[in-house]
Amino acid sequence: MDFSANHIGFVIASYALSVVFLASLVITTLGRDRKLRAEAERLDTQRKKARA
Amino acid sequence: MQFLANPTRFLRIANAVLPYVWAITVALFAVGLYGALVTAPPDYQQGETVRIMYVHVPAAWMALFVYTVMALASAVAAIFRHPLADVAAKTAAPIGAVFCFLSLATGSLWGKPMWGAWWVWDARLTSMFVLMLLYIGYMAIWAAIEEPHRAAMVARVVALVGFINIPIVKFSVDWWNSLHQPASVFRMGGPTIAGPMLWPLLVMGLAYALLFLALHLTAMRAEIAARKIRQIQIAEIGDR
Amino acid sequence: MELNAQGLTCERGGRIVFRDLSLSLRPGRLMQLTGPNGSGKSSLLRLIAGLNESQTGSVTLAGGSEDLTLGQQAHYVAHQEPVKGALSVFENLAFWRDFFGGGDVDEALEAFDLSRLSAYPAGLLSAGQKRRLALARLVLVPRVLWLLDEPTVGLDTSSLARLVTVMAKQLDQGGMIIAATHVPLGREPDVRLDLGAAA
Amino acid sequence: MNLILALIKRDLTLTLRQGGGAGTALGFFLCVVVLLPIGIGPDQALLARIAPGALWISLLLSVLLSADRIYQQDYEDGSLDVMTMGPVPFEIVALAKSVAHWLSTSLPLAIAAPILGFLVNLEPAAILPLAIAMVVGSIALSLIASIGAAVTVGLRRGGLLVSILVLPLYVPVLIFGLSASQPNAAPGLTAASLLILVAIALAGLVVSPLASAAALRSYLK
Repeated sequence: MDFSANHIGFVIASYALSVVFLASLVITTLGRDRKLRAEAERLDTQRKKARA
Repeated sequence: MQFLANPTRFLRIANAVLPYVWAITVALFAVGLYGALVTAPPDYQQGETVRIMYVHVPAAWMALFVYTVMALASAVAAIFRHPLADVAAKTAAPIGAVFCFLSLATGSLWGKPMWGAWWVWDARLTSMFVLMLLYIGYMAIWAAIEEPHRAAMVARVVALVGFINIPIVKFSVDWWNSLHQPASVFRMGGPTIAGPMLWPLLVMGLAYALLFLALHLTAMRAEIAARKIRQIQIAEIGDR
Repeated sequence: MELNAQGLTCERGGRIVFRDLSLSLRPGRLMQLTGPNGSGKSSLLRLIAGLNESQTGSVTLAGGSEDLTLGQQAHYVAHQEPVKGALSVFENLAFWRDFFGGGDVDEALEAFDLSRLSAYPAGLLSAGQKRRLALARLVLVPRVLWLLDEPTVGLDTSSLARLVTVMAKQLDQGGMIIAATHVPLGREPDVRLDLGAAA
Repeated sequence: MNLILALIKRDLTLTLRQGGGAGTALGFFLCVVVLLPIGIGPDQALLARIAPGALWISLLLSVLLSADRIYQQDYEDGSLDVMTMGPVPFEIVALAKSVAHWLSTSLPLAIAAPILGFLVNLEPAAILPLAIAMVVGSIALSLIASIGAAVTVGLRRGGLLVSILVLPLYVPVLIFGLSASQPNAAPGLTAASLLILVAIALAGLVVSPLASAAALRSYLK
């Protein structure tokens, strides 16, 4: 890729934007998944212990 | 009533498949980006800016594909009353909305050097903009209705009605666009894409699709956990 | 300190609900309002609370604080529960604490056995539990006059017992209670007012 | 004082948790913005000329749309009854709720509108004056919307009535808002229009709580 071509900034900007949005989507999705599964696990064991 | 018929089967499959899906996604992105940024030749007309196509077109494909997945899931939920399908539709929406936004943003970034304006009401961009509004409407319905079961039923209708409207909007916007023939007729993807320019686009498209699969399975797993939490809370409250 | 009302008339939707009604209540006394539906029990309570105005007569709290209106020295608990589903049980009461400028949320929750639910979103509560959360406001902010409209609706026996103890405590501390209900309240009311007869 | 903060804090958390009020208003704003070029045609020069007016009208309609949310929920679940018996006059409650609506809906929109101006080809030079005028104008918009919301809170389908009642009151805000957002207008004109917008907002600060509280009390009877 020739970095001195005109309008190169737009190419870089669009790739940067895509990376930023897709990366944050991945991070938030994985984060929410881990947090909620841990919470569900905790409540489940707590409830099973209470019922035992 | 056990709200989710049998999430265990789905969870077992998801847990098994996810690591591989993530691995393939990363590999596809590596190959796709290499192709897009290195091997693909610059366009004789647009020069380097044509490379924006490799992030713009896959995002547009995915925006449409994910809405189709949502509509299909809603139809399955409506016909077979399978709550897991509602979860699939609900969790797909935010991912689809991000793809849609990215296609609009990269479209605008591509349009600026070509048309000199950040935003031109070109047929494709206008239809994509309306699709974005459909996504916002769908997510707003889920956020507005507290009780998940009623929200699911309403959301199915919104997804299906939205889906039927996509071709209608597409057709009318294209016709509207030809009516107001803009000064410069600009073909987004160029007349025909030759080999070395084409395969990176297909690889990037596949990479975006696999990324969606990985995100969707993870998001569904999280939503199932969230519903389980809500059920336990209700049960806990019920005991007092 | 005495609550007295003279010559009240209330008109609802063009219909005279009650006319020239008078009542008086002294500290530590419980008044029970009875009467068929539509005989104006709620209208009378809202009138005393200041939400409604009577065409004739007046309602005064002799001996109450001068710069506060009667409504600002009373609690009014109606059929609806001012509970926000999106907020947790604790947050709901904490809001009312900040709104009324003070009060102990934990004590109020404990009075109606809601402490264990304090972290849960109020939207998940049953009708009875929401009713207990509404009643908890009585304990949260001490006020001399309680106006209760069918307070026992939706309460199970243990919650009813808790309501009775809370009411007893209020009366012992020299508070006054007017309750529109047909359910016995654990003690004989000192004053009875049957709006059915007064119409 | 902390009563007002408590009310504002609670209203903001409610808007955030219950599916953003700002989100739906922004969605509505985008819908209006997309309909304009479809109706008028994608011609860039034409769009650039009408951009400030179009953005102002979109802002007005979006704020109006979210107006009935100010008192509706509290009226239905009886919170308003309890609030009239609070330690502070009911007018302060009405003011606090208008401020909460302004912070959660009108202000974010007033900031987002100029930024989204590029959709209707707003010249970059016009962005700043438009933003300033809109932020100042949004105060008046929320206060007037509060009156409309209070007057129709008990009616079954008050939504339509709100618009008929409130839009005429929005005319001065629109006129001076627009004259304050002209990018290359005479300097005196912009300053004068902004001052008038501030005056309308200040008048609203006094009139709106009084009118809203009075209207709400009539519905509590």
